[in-house]
Amino acid sequence: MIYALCLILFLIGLYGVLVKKNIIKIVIGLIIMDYAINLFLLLVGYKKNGIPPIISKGDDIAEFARNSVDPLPQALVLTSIVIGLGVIALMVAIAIRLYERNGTFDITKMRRLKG
Amino acid sequence: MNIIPLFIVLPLTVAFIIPMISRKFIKLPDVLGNLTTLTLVFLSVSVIGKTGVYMIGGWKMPLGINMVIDGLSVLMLVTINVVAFASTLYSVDYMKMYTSKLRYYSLFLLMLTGMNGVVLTGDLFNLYVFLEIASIASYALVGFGCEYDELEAAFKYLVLGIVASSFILFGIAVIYGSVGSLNMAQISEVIKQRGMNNALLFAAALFLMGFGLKAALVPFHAWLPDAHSSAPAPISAMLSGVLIKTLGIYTIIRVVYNIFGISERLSLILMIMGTLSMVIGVLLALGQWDFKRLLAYHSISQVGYVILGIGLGTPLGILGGLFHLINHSVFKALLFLNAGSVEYATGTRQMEEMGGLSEKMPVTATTSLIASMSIAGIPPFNGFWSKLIIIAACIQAGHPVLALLAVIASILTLASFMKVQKYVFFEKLKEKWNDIREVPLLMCVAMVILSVLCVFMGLLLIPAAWNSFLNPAVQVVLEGTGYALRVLGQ
Amino acid sequence: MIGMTLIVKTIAQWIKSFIFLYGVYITLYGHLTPGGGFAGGVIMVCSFILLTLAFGKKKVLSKLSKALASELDSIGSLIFLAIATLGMSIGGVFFGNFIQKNIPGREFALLSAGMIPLCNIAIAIKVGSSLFMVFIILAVLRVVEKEGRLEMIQTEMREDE
Amino acid sequence: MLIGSIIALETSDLLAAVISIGTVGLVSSVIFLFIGAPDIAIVQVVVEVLVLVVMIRATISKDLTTISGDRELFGVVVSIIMLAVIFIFGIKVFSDIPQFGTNIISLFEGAPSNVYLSQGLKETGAPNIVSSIILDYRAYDTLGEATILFTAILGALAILRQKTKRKTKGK
Repeated sequence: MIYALCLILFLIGLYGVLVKKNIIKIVIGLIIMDYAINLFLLLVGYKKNGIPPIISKGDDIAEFARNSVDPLPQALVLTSIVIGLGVIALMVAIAIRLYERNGTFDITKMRRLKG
Repeated sequence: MNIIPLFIVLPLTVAFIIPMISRKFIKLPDVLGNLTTLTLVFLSVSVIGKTGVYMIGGWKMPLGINMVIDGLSVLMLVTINVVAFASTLYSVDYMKMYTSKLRYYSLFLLMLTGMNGVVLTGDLFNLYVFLEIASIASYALVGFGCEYDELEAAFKYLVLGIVASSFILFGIAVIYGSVGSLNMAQISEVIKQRGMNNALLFAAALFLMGFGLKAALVPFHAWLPDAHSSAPAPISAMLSGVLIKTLGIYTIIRVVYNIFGISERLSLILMIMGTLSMVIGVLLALGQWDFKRLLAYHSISQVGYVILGIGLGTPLGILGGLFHLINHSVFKALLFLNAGSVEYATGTRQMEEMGGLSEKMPVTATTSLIASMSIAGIPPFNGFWSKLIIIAACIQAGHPVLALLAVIASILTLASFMKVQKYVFFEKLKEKWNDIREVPLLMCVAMVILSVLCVFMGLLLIPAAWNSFLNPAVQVVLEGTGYALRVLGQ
Repeated sequence: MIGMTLIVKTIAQWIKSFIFLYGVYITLYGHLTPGGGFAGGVIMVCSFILLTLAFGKKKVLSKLSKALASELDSIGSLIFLAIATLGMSIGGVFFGNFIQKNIPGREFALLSAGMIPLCNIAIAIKVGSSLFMVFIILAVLRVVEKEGRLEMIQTEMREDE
Repeated sequence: MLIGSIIALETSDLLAAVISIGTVGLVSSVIFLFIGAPDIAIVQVVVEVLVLVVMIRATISKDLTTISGDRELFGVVVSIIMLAVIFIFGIKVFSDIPQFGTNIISLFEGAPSNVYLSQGLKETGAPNIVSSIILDYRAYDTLGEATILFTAILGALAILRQKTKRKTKGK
């Protein structure tokens, strides 16, 4: 059931991207989609009463391997957070530049190019 | 086997070094960029016919990330690097129109790295990472001119691109959640053992949407005309020539054929998407008067041919699809470079304003004539052979309607390009273009290289070349999930 | 506008080195405790961001100029790539871990795990400098109206083009 | 989190929107901490702070602070229907994924994570298994990640440069 909440979060973000007419709102929608996916990946790797995948001195390795949560999704999420950060930086740069050229964040006023 | 990482390391190193170059050495980035792409061309030609798996870090297969080289990757590698070389050669003079050449070359090489990485990798998440490198570099390059239209196109491309990437990442997450691995061969193996279930179907749908967005297939094509017509010409050539194919078509082939395994339903979806793109793209192109926008719509249409051929699933169809893929890379890149030359000389992209340019720009006019005939499918140019194969494959597979549609789309393409030739290069020279000149030498050289390729690529069908270059790629697609056995067996 | 009130300035002055040190710690112990090059790099940047917010841009740029940040960005990436390539030339495979990584009895020491700490440091340099640039170019930028049209101003700093 | 994100999208005050998205990020970082991912929690917090600062400085300081904009009802309805379809399809899917709380790696022998957990310390020497994955087993991904950051910054610099075009011939 908790996965469904992730899906809802993802769809809220998608809704923002599709429907909103303000560049900043679109950016926010994309950020929300990012969060939803990260959360989903981590939840997939979760194990009930799991411990963090960090061995401390004197741990029994076999015991640890049985109890620890899945470390691979964490590595993936780390990468995906960084990717999200880079994308946000580029997006904000383009948004600022558009604002400079146009004086507004509203995309209904700038859809001169038609698809 | 040790040269495989060089496809990543070499452009990456140069891309990291270029921004540090002082602006006193104005020629250095040009030289470095071109040397890199030239080396990559030689490297990619040298791996023709090789297959193998390279395990990064020496880790065994599911533990680490592996690079897989097989017929399909080699085909893509050669195409990517040849087009990239022509584009960098062209950029030397063309990019004098813009400032900040250092960043341009760096971004260009990063995009190239991303594409090479996508083609070589054997790991699903790694594919996503490199796909993002290539996409992010291309977002920045589309907006490189910082004019209003360019920024807007870049933003539109960026938003849709990120949505596509999110779909892909979500698909990867779902796959990881149901399979527990990221290695493509291992995933394929597990799917074969356990059969498909809803989760995997959902992931497949997400992948199709994501990669379809990247490939600009018809329901998802809205970004392409803007992005491709606003970018600087060499970038348009790269985007239309190889980027949509690497990030869209290649990935669709890999995922659909080699990971999930082709099924009736998937094949039908691909064929429908392909036909729709083919017809709608060319219909939209007919009404265009902006040179580059017209070419961009034709890209949608030609990509439709490729997907149609691949979706058929028969050996002949796949051969036609892949052959058309590389042909389209070459002639569409050439056409975009032509459009760039015209824009460089006249400063406009509107076709009504041009006319009679063949007197003043003989090289551009000749090469564009070759490319136009090639894209319209006139013998003996390369486009003819691949379209013929696709149409024949349609008939052979029992879809005469699709074959008819393909022929009609081809005729419409011919009409559209006759319009281009008539308005841009023939007719009478207009008064205001009396003082224009042919573009600089290096730009001409780049165009001539591509047009020579256009003429002679039909030769790839003779047995010797066919066996070493096209056939291995077709075999990779045909073997389907046999991919897993081959890779894991290494 | 040069910075905020005296209180903020004083506290920022005290705290900034601690934040920076914490970043260094997170980076160096990344292979033993939670954290790593990326988190460490971002934390180091946070100290610079604090300084920028408190004192204004001039003071920070005198410590770490944009050109230097840009070069550090490239250098960090190059170090990381060089480690990978060294793996190829010494260890035989791309990204081979070419330093002996499993010295018996030293499993939880700072100097263990082969190339991982080195990679952490390279990433921290790279991430730190590039995020600093993001902050500088995006957050300090102003769009103002000038002679009837909008223009971007990067106050008292010239773009290097 | 859900409420925060809806507020972020629907509020007409730009500052409130940015702050609510910050809240969503911080809440998700707390969740990360509870599900055994301290590495990610640290990164999420610092990145969140950075994003928040950048978003506030980059957007709020513009003269407009509120958002107006009427939406077309048709577009909204179509997108909501589309999203609902995806949702219904998606709900079915999650019954095929192992229940929340059971680990996929315990069900599947060949999963690489099993090896990472049991052999990670011996093979890489790093007790932090996440570190050992991102910098040793899957270091190639991290190279890609660093490259992405580099690309994005370079792209942002290129987009924001002041003079963009030289004079062209023939114009």
